[in-house]
Amino acid sequence: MAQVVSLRHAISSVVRDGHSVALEGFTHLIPYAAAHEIIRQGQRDLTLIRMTPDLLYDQMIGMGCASSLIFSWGGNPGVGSLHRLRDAVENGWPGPLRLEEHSHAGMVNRYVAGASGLPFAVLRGYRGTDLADVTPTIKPITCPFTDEELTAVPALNPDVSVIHAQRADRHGNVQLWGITGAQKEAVLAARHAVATVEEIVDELDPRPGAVLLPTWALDYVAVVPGGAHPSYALGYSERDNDFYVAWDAISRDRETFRTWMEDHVLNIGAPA
Amino acid sequence: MAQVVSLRHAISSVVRDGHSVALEGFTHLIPYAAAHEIIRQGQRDLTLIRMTPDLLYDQMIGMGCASSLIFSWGGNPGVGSLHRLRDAVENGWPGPLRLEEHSHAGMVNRYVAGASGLPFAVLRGYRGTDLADVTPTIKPITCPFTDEELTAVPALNPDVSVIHAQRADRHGNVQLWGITGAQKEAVLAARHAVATVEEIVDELDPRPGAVLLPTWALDYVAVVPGGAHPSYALGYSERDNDFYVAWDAISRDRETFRTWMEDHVLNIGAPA
Amino acid sequence: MTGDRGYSSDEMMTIAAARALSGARACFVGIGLPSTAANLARALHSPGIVLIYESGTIGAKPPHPPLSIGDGVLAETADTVVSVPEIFNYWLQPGRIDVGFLGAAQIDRLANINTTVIGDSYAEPKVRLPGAGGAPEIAASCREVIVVLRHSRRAFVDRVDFVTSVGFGSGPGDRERLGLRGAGPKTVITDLGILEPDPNTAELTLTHLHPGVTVDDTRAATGWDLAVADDLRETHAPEPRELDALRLLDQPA
Amino acid sequence: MTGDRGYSSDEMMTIAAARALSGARACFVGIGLPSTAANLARALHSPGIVLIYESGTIGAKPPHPPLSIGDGVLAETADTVVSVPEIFNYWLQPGRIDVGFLGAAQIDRLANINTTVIGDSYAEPKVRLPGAGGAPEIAASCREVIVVLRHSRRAFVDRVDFVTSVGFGSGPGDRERLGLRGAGPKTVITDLGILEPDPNTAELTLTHLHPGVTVDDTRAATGWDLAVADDLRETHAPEPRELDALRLLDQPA
Repeated sequence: MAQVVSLRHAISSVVRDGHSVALEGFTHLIPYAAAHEIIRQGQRDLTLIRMTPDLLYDQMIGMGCASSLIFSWGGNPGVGSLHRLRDAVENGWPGPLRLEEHSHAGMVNRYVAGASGLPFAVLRGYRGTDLADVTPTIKPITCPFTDEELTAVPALNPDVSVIHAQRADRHGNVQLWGITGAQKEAVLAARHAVATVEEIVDELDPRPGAVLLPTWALDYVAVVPGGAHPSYALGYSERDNDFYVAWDAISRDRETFRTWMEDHVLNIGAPA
Repeated sequence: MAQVVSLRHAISSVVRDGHSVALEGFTHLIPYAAAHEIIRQGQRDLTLIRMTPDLLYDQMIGMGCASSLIFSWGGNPGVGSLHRLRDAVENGWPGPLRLEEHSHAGMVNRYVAGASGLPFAVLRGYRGTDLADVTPTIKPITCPFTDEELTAVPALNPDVSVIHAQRADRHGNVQLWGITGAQKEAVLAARHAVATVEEIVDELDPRPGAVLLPTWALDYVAVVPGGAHPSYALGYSERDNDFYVAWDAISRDRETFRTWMEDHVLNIGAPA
Repeated sequence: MTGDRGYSSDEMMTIAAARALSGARACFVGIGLPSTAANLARALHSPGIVLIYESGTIGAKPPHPPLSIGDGVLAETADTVVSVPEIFNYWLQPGRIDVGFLGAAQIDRLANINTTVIGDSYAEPKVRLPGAGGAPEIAASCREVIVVLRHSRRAFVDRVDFVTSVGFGSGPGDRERLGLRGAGPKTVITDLGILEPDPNTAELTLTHLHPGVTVDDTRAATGWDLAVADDLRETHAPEPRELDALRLLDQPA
Repeated sequence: MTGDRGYSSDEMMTIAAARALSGARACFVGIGLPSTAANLARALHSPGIVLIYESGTIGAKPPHPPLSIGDGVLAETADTVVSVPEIFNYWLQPGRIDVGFLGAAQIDRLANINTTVIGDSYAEPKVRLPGAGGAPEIAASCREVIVVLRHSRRAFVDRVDFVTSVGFGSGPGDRERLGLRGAGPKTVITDLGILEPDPNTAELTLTHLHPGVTVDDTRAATGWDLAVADDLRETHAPEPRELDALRLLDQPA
């Protein structure tokens, strides 16, 4: 059963140095507040997992949280590069970053395998690409019925998965809707799971297209209104597109980046 | 794009002698009316596919439609045996019936593989059971990452899948809700798909828990109110449990069965 | 069916099954007696137990026993309804479910279960049973399994005609070798008593007799030389509140 | 950016891309120019086209171009929203989608696409690009692929530094050998013209020039010795209604 606690408590209870951590949310409901809390708490040597690293992993990488990144698309959507990610890969700043690179189809099937208690997933993918040459977690597999050769990828089972959702009830049942991405799979694949939510309500009335994660599938729920800002939280807030554009300039220079993080993350208290 | 047509037209357009046909609906929204139309039209030598054959396959088997059955649980739920299925297996009446027998987990993953365009699926299943000895479509497969041995089953890609749903719109988009079973997978795995629906509406307002099958994923939609009777159609009709109980006596004897089918199916016209 | 004691042996069996769910968080339920027992547990001592039906309903809270796993009351009272692929792949297979409830046509000395065919030949069976359904993977993946069936020599056989669902295979260590991650059938509840696997041999052993039943009654209804636990105990007779709750559940909706 | 002709070369490119969708039933759309072109096609000549975004929205009908594939307007206007696993496994992988729209940082003579790294070394790249995203499987599984990118020697190279997504591999027959079931990049649309694979060699060949562009312009912007089709044609200039519709789309919401 998930406990409803503060974000600080949730993160410090489950995230440890050296952990693999998936903060998911496919371009919608991105758990920024939780990422900022990890940055403040200073866990190190993390293996960060995420299909679309986005600005929040740019921030975590630039702040030195990560030693590895497992991902499939690392850009600032609609804007350009992730400069902190590039600086880590191209120049090893603030430290070296090991990449484990997949396609979206491969990543999402790795979560599916993880959620399904299987050691691997099979897909039509990667064949003929150079990705299999640089990523050891891509291997051929032969269909035992047709002899066709397909591709296998190993399950992802993060030590911790973190998502942001619209609502929870007092029991810790969590509800999200709109674009629901791979959050269910990320949570079910993980050893521990945390959800931040916009609000707690007495009753989670059913909604079209909603995913419900039962309380017993999570460890902690923390109420963090605006916890997905500057990304979308359908029904609560729009994407702060100006910030996505502004990030390009903020993140291009190491000092500007560092100053921004101090002013907007490090020197800000955790949500209550 | 699905065409909205009569049930007679839909069935005669897609079901041919020798076809593999999946009529799905996991204990809810069972497409009885469509099965009855196949019985009336007299297609023969069908390979019938269904997780829970239920009374409707008892009827089809007893009427001589099928030469093979691919299934995972063949009983009268809450009542007892399917006597026509048993008579076919135990005595070859009205003709021999080849069985390809799986578990629910295996069957449903065969549909998932079919819907996913993969030749096979992997699951933790069947290990240590005698099913693998009698069913050639169960084979071991080794994880290329952990060397663990798991089980593979081949994709199901029926020539035709048929489902019953609550509603469609005039474009042929189909909506079902409540217990939605494996109908999406059965439709997406099939070469051709037909849906019978309780009603056509102008607008499919979104509903909690609803599955929408876009019109371009189906061939035909036919309006057949009560098309799931005697099974449930949530929001439209309850299960006719008395009929399920009565079927035990009707189906136990070949002549009683045949007479009932003549009176209630063969000599009844197809829905308009 | 109610005997001299004021309750029937089936009622004793169902109440014993409900008691066995005490402490379980999530239970995978089949229709019939397992569903009744699980809902009885919910009414009596486990109001928060999460009932999962293979039709995809998670956290169903039916006010009356459903007629089938497709009953609308399961969907309408559930915390969430998922697809059948999802219930098997995301919820059952990874071992998230504490207890799986199974019935059986035959069960053997090592708790292997047959629901497929009676007779020596699969192709030409004496009796064609319904088949596997969800059972093989419930038996493999739930953290533990409770089997409920009436005691008879036809049902309790030395070796099942067909292994539909694995109990302890051919003995200790077999489940691990096969990669079955749940602990298997830890409890077999009948109308006569309760059997549990011997910790060393995995052989089903009589550990409880229901009130009024003798060891000889049980041996006479078992198709192998049934071992009896050193500390054989008597099941507590049904309490009035247990019987009342069960009879309330069994009333038609 | 609007030139002497009353439209920019980017506008010509987008309009040519929208025209290429004529007849397509379902289109897998990435954000940016592909999304604009697909919505322009919907506005102009294909009102019923089904736009599928990899975030899981099927049949999205955004009144203005979304800011990202997570934009709420996609979910709110879609026929249905499915999970990301489902969009890749049930909808893209089986070959249900007629047209996939891709961009590229590099594309080569055989239409292979690089969006991963520039430079000889993956481990120490000159430029780290965003990576694969959905592209490898879009390129593999859509019935055909349209690639849209600006023409330059940096982008049009003899051989890509890294094959992120397969075009025609090392030549004819390669896609079949690799088990890629879609037909691959049938059309590459740039700000200078349109390239198509030669039916015999699969080599990208100039088939259309946009108005005012010369073969020499195009060759100068191509990093290999660009072949020109015998029946080289000129793209129809944008019509006023096409330009009006595009400019309406490009306005902020």
